[in-house]
Amino acid sequence: MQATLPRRILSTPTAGPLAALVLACVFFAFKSDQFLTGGNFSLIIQQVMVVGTLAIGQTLIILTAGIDLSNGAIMAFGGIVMTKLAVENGLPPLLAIAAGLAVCAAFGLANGLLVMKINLPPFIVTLGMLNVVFALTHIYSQDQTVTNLPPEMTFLGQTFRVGGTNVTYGSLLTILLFLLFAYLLGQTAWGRHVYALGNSPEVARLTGIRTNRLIVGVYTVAGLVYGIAALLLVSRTGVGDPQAGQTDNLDSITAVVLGGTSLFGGRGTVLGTLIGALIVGVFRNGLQLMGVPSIYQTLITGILVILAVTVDQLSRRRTR
Amino acid sequence: MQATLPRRILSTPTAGPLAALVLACVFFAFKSDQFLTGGNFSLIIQQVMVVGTLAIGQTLIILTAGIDLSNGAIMAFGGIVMTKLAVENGLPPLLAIAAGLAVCAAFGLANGLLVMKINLPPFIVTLGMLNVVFALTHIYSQDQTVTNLPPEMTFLGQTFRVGGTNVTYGSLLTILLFLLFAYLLGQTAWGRHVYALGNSPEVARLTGIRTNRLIVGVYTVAGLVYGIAALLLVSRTGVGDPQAGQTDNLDSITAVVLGGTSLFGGRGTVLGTLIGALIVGVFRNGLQLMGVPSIYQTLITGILVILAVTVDQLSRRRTR
Amino acid sequence: GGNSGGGGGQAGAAKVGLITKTETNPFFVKMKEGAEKAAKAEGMELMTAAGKFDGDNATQITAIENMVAAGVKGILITPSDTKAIVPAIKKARDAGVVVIALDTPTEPQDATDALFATDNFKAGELIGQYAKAAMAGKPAKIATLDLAPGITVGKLRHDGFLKGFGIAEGDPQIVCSQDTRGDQAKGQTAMENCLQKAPDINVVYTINEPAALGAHTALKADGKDKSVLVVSVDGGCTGVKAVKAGQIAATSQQYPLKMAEQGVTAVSEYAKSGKKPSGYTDTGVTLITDKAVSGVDAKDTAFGLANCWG
Amino acid sequence: MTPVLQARGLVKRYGHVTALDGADFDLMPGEVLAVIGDNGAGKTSLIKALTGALQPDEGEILLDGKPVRFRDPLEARKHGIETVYQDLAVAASLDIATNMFLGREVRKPGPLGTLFRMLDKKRMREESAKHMEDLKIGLRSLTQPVESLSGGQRQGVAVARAVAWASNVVVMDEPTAALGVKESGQVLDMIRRVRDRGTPVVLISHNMPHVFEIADRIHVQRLGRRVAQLKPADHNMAEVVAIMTGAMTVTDGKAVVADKGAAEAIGLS
Amino acid sequence: MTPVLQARGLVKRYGHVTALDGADFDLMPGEVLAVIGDNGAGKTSLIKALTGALQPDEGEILLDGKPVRFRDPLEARKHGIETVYQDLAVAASLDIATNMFLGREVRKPGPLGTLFRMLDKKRMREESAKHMEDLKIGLRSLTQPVESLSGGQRQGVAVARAVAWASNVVVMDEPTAALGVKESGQVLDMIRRVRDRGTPVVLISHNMPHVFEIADRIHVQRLGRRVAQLKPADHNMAEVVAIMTGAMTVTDGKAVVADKGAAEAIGLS
Ligand SMILES: Nc1ncnc2c1ncn2[C@@H]1O[C@H](COP(=O)(O)OP(=O)(O)OP(=O)(O)O)[C@@H](O)[C@H]1O
Ligand SMILES: Nc1ncnc2c1ncn2[C@@H]1O[C@H](COP(=O)(O)OP(=O)(O)OP(=O)(O)O)[C@@H](O)[C@H]1O
Ligand SMILES: OC[C@H]1O[C@](O)(CO)[C@@H](O)[C@@H]1O
Ligand SMILES: [Mg+2]
Ligand SMILES: [Mg+2]
Repeated sequence: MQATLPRRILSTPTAGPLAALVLACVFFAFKSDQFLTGGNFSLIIQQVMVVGTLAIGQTLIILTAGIDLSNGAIMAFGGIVMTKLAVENGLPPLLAIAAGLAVCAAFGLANGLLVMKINLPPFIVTLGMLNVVFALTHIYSQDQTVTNLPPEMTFLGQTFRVGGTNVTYGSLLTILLFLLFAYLLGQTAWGRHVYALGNSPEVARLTGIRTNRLIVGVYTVAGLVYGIAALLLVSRTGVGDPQAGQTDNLDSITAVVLGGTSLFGGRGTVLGTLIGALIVGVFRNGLQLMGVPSIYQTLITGILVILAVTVDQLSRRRTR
Repeated sequence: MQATLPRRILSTPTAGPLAALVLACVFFAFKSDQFLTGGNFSLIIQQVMVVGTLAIGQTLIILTAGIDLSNGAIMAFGGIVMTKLAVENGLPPLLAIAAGLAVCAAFGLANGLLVMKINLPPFIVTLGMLNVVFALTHIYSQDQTVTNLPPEMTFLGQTFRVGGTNVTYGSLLTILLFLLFAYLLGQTAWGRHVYALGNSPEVARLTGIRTNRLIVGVYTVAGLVYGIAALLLVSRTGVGDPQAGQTDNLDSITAVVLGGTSLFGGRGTVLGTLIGALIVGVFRNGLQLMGVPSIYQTLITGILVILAVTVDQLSRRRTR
Repeated sequence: GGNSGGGGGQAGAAKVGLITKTETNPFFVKMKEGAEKAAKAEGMELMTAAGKFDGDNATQITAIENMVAAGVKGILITPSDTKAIVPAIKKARDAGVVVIALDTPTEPQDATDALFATDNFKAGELIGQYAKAAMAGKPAKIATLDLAPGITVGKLRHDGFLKGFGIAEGDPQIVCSQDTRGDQAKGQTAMENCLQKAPDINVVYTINEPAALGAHTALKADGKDKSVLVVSVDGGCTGVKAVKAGQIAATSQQYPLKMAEQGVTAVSEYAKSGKKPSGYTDTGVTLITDKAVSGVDAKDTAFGLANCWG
Repeated sequence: MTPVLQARGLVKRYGHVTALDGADFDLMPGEVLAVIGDNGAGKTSLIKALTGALQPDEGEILLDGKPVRFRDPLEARKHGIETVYQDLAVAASLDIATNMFLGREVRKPGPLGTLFRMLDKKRMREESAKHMEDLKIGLRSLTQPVESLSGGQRQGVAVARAVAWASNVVVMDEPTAALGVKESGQVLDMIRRVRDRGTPVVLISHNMPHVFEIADRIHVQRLGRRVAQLKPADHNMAEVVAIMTGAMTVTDGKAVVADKGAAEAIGLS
Repeated sequence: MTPVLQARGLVKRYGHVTALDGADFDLMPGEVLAVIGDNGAGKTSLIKALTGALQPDEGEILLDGKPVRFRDPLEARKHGIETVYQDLAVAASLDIATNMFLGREVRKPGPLGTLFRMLDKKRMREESAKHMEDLKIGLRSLTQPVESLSGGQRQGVAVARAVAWASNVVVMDEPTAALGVKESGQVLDMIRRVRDRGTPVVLISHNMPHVFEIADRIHVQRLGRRVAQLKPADHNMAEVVAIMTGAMTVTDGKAVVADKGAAEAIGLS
C-alpha cells in the first residue's frame, strides 16, 4: 500500500519543477563563476520574494479554478496606502502597515464577493478590479512616489548573517509564508476544501462544504498576502511606488504554472510555486551574469520557460 | 420540441453580452451628441478591428480550453515581416503579405505542436512564444519602424461610402472574418469537433476525433488569423511597427470572455467575441467623447467591464 | 547586500552596465548602440538590461543588483521611476559602483554620481513656444497626447509645453488630453477619439514621435493633416523625416548617442584612474523645423537629419 | 405516526422541461423506502430537492412534521440527512480517505489539532480502510486519487461515506448501479443494518429484485409526480413495472390496467 | 473458426497498480459474449485495450486472426469496432444529435455540403430522434445539452450511438447500469437484434439475470486475468458468481470449490 521512498519523491508533483530548477542552476554554475555563491542565491531570493509572495495568493485562487489579474495592482495600492499614511499623515508606522494590509484584504474580499455572489468569471472580476485599483492608485498618490520612509517600513530589507551570507528579513518572511501555506493546504481541513472546490464546486457543495464562504475566504486571504507583498516591496525598494506591480499578475501566474499547478484548479502545491518563482529568478540572474544582451535574455527566457515545463512533463510521464 | 422565437433569442449565449452592449450605447447616446452617428460607429469598428481579429483566433483556442498569450507578438512580427520584405527587400507587395501570413501561421503551428506533442500547458507554451517572438521582432526590425509602404499594403485602410458614412475595407474584412468563423464553428463538423475537444479531450478522443490533428489545426488557423490582423494593423497605421501588439493578448482574451465564452473551453461563440470587442471599443470611445480624464476612464472601464458581465450573468439566470 | 562588490574585478575587460526603460523604444536601442561602440573603443565589456514597460521600477532594481553581482565598474541608467530607484542606486554606489543617469534625472538629482541628459522641460517648452508663435494669435484648440500617469519625462514635457504656450493646466484651450504610452497605435486611437469629441482641434502636442505619427495618421484619415499643427519631442530619423514631409511641424531633438558615449567614457575613466564623474551634463536639445517662426531658435531638417538617431 | 421526511407539491422547471410536476413524498420512521420510475421520471430531482441540493420552484418540505428549507446540502446534513448522489459527489484528484472525510475532517488530538488544526491523516486513512473493508470493495491502493478508481470502486467510496455518517435519514440514488454482485450484496446488507439501527433509508434503484428484496414500501415516480405508494407484499414485480411505465394505475390500493396495449407489450394480460 | 477479436497476455500497469495481468480474450463470430467480474477486476481496462482507448504495456491483439495495433479509438472504429464506454463518452455542452453524430457528421446534399461543408442538422436531429425512439428512452427535449439529461437518458444516448454505427463488433461497458427496467429491456432487445444481423457483441455487466438471459458465452475476469470461459447453460448463477469471486475455480470445464469459507459465505455448499 505504501510506495517506496524514491518512488514517492519522483511522484510528488514538485519533482518536475525541481528538476528543471536544478538543471538551470547546474548550467549557470558552469557558465559563470559568480553564480554559485551564497551571496548570489540570497540576491535571487530577494529578487523573487515580491512576485513569489504574490504568487502564494495566486496559487490559492488558481487552486479554486480562479485567476487573479489584480494582484500586482492591489499590492501597488497597498504600498502607497501604507507609505502615504505614515509619511504624509504621520500615522505610527505599524498602524500604517496594518491599514495597508487591511486595504489589500478588502480588495481581495471585494473580488471574492463578486465571484461568489454574482457568479462572475474570476478573469473578468479581477480584470475590472485591476483597472479600478490601478486608477485609484494613481489618483490617490497623485503619481507621486512616496519617499523618506520610517525605518519600521524598511526593516524587512535589513540583513542578518547566516554562515557568511547576508540574508534579508524579507527573504526569511517569504520562506516562512510559503511554509505556512504549504501547511495550511496540505495539513488542514481548509486546504482539503480548497482542493475539493477546485476539482468541482458542485461536488464540494454536495459534500457539505460551504463553498461560498470558502471562495470569499480564499480571495480575502489572498488579498492579505498581497498586502504582505506590498510591505516586502516597500522595504525592498525603500519607497512607495505607484508604478509598481504592472506585470506582476502575469509573472505570478507564470510562477504558479511553472510550479506544476493546473490552471483548471484542484491540482498543485504552493511549494511548486516557490520553485516556479525561483526558476524565473535564476534564469534572469544567470543570463545577466553571463552578460547576455537584454533582448537575447528575453529570447532565451522564452525558450527556457518552455523547456522547464517540458522537463516537468517528461518526468511525469516516467512515473505513470 | 422547438422553443418559441423570443425564448430562443433570450437563450442564445450572445444575448447577455448584446444586452450589455446596447445598454452601454444607450447610456453614451444620452451623454454625448457625437456618439450616435454613423461616422462614430465606423470609427469604433476601425478601432476594434485589430484586437477583434486577434480575438477570433483567441476564441478558437479558448474553445479548446487553451489560451494564447503570444497573439499580439505574432501579429507584430508578421507586420514587420510583410512591410520589411516589401519596402526593404523589394518583394512584390502581395508576395510580401503572403510571406507575413505564412510566418504567423508557422508560429501558430509551433504553438500547436508544443501543446500537442509534449502536452504542455498552452499558457506556458504561448508565454514562452511571446518572449521569443517579441525578441525576434526587435532583433529582425532593429527597432526601426518601416515606412513608405506600397499602396497594396494600406488598401484595407481605404474607405468606401455606405449611406453617407465612410467605412474602411478593413472593417468589412473583419466583419466577414467573424461571419466566416461563426459559420465554421456553428455549421461544420470541424466546429463541432472544436467544441467537443474543449468539453473533454478524452471524450473527443474516444468518439474517434483526431484530437492531435485538430489541436494543431486550431493553433495554425489562429496563427493565420493573426497574420490577417497584422495586415489590418499595417493598413490602419500605415507603418510596420515593432512596438505593436504588446497589450493585445490580454485585450483579446478580455473580448472573448466579455463575449460569454468560458475560459474552461467548450462553450462560447465567435459572434459573442465580436460583441465583447465592441463593448470595450464603445466604452473607450464613449468615455473619451464625454471628456472623462484618462485615469478616470481606466477607473470607469474597470467598473463597466464588471457590470457588463453582471448583465450577462443576470440575463442567463432568467432563462434558467 | 554583501555581494562581491564592484571593486573586485574579474580577469579580462572591465564591465559597464546599461539599464534602459524599455526594450521597445528605438531611442533606447540607439542608446545601446552608442554604448556598445564606446565600450569597444574603451576596451570594456557592456552588459545591458531593460524594464518591461515604461515605469517598471522592479526590473530595473533587479538589473542593478545583478550587475553589481557580476562586478561592473559603473552603471548607466535611464530611470523609469525617478524617485523609486534611488535606494537601489544608493546600495550600488555603497558597493563601490559609479552610477550615472542618462536621459532622465533621478529625484534628487544627486542620487547618481552624474547625469547626462536632455532638459526635458526645455524640450517641451521649445515646442510650446513654437506652437504659440505659429498660431500667430489664432484661437487655439489643443489636444495633448501624453505618456502615462506618473512618469516624469512625460510630465516635464507636458508642463514645459504649457509654459512655452503660455497657459496653465486646466486652460479651456486644452480640449482633449489622452495617454498614449508613447505608442503609435494608441496615439492614433487617442487622436481619432479627440477629433470625434472636438472636430476643431488645431494644435496637437505629443509626448514623442511615435505618438505624433499615430496622430498624423488619424488626422489624415479625417482630411485634417494639412490644417492641424503637430509638435513633438525626440528627433529620431523617422521623426525628422516626418518633419521634412510636413507631417510634424516641429520637434525637439535629443541626442541619446551622446548620452551613452559620454556615460561609458566616464565609467572607463573611473575604472582606469578612480576618478568619479559628477554633476549634470546637458546633452542639448534642438528645435527642428522647416517652417521657422520668429523669436524661437530652430534648425532645419537638413541639420536634423545629419544629427538624428535611429 | 408522523413521517420523518415529507414533501408536498414539489415543482422544479428547467426552461421548458418540467422535472418535478407537483411531487409528494413521505418517508416513515425506520423504513426502507424504494423510489422507482423510468429514466427521466424525476427521481434524482426529487431527492435533490429533499436534501438541499436543489431549490424547488414550488412546494414544501417537512422534517418530523415541521416545515423546513434546506438552502444547501450542508443544512440537510446538519439535520442528519446523508445522501449518495447519482453523479457520485467525489473530488477526482483527492484520495479515498480525503473524500470519505470531506467536510468532516478529523484533527490530531492535543494542541496540534486544536491549536494548529492539523489533520489526523493516519486515523482518517485507517477508518476509511475499515469502511471500505465493510463493503468488501477490493482496492489495490488507498492512496490513489479517486479519478483513477474503477467505476464500481468509486461508487463504493460514495456509499461507504454516506453510511458512515448517517444519523437520521440515508438517501441513496442508485447506489449499486456500478457495483458487482458481491459488492451489491454488501450494500444491501448495509442498508438493512442501517434500518435495523432505526435509521430510515430512501433507495432509488432500477433493480427490481433488489427493490423487492429490501424495500418496506415503494414510491413510484412517473412524469415528475408520485403516482403510487405500494407494499411489495401486495404486488408482484410485473405489476409494479406496469404501474411504473403507466400501463396500469393504482386505484384504492389496487392495480388497474390503464393502457391495454402497453400492458400486453410487457407481458401482462 | 477463427475468433473475430482475440487478445493474448495483455498487461497494463498504473504505477504500482496492475490493472491487467496477462489477460487473454476471445470473441467468436456472431456471439454475445458477456464479460463479468468484481469491481476492479480489469474489465474496463481490458476492453479499453481492445478498442484502442488504452495502450497495453505487453501482449498482442488479433483481429480476424491477424495481429493489429490500434493507436487510438478511431483506428478501432475504422475496423468496425464500436464501443460504449463506461464513463459514457459524451460531450457535455453539446446536444443529443450532435453527440450521436460526433466524428461522423452528415453534410447537406449538393454543393452546400460538398463545397461549403455545411452540416445537415435537421437530418441528424431526425435520425437521432429515431434511434432514441428505438430505445424507448423518454426525452422531453432533443435540443438540451447532454449535461442536463438524467443519468439514464445520458446512457441511452451513448448506447444508441454505438448500436447505430456498429458494423463489425459492438462493445458495451455496463450499458444498462443506469437504465430503467423498460429501457434495459430495450437495450437487451437491441443487442439481440445486432447479434441476429451477424455482428458479435461484447457485454460487460454486473446484472446476472441479464447475462444469463442474453449471453452465448461468459468470460470471467478476476484480478486482471481471464479465469474462466463458460456457457450459461452449463452452470447456474450461484456457481458463476462463485467463480467470479474466487470461491470456486474451473478445472477441465468443471467448477471446483477453491475456497471453502468463501463458497459457504455465498450460500454454496
Ligand atoms: N439541469 C437540468 N437542466 C435541464 N433539464 C434537466 C436538468 N436536470 C434534470 N433535467 C431533466 O429533468 C428530468 C428529470 O431528471 P432526473 O434526473 O430527475 O430523472 P431520474 O428519474 O433521476 O432519471 P434516471 O433514472 O435516468 O436517473 C429529465 O427529463 C431531465 O432531462
Ligand atoms: N488511470 C488509472 N490509474 C491508476 N489505476 C487505475 C487507472 N485505471 C484503472 N485503474 C485501476 O485498475 C484496476 C482495474 O480497473 P478497471 O476500471 O479495469 O476495473 P473494472 O473491472 O472495469 O471495474 P468496475 O466493475 O468497477 O467498472 C482498478 O483497481 C483500478 O483502480
Ligand atoms: O517614453 C519616454 C521616453 O521616450 C523618449 O522620448 C524617447 O522616445 C525618451 O526620451 C523618454 O525617456
Ligand atoms: Mg436519476
Ligand atoms: Mg469498469
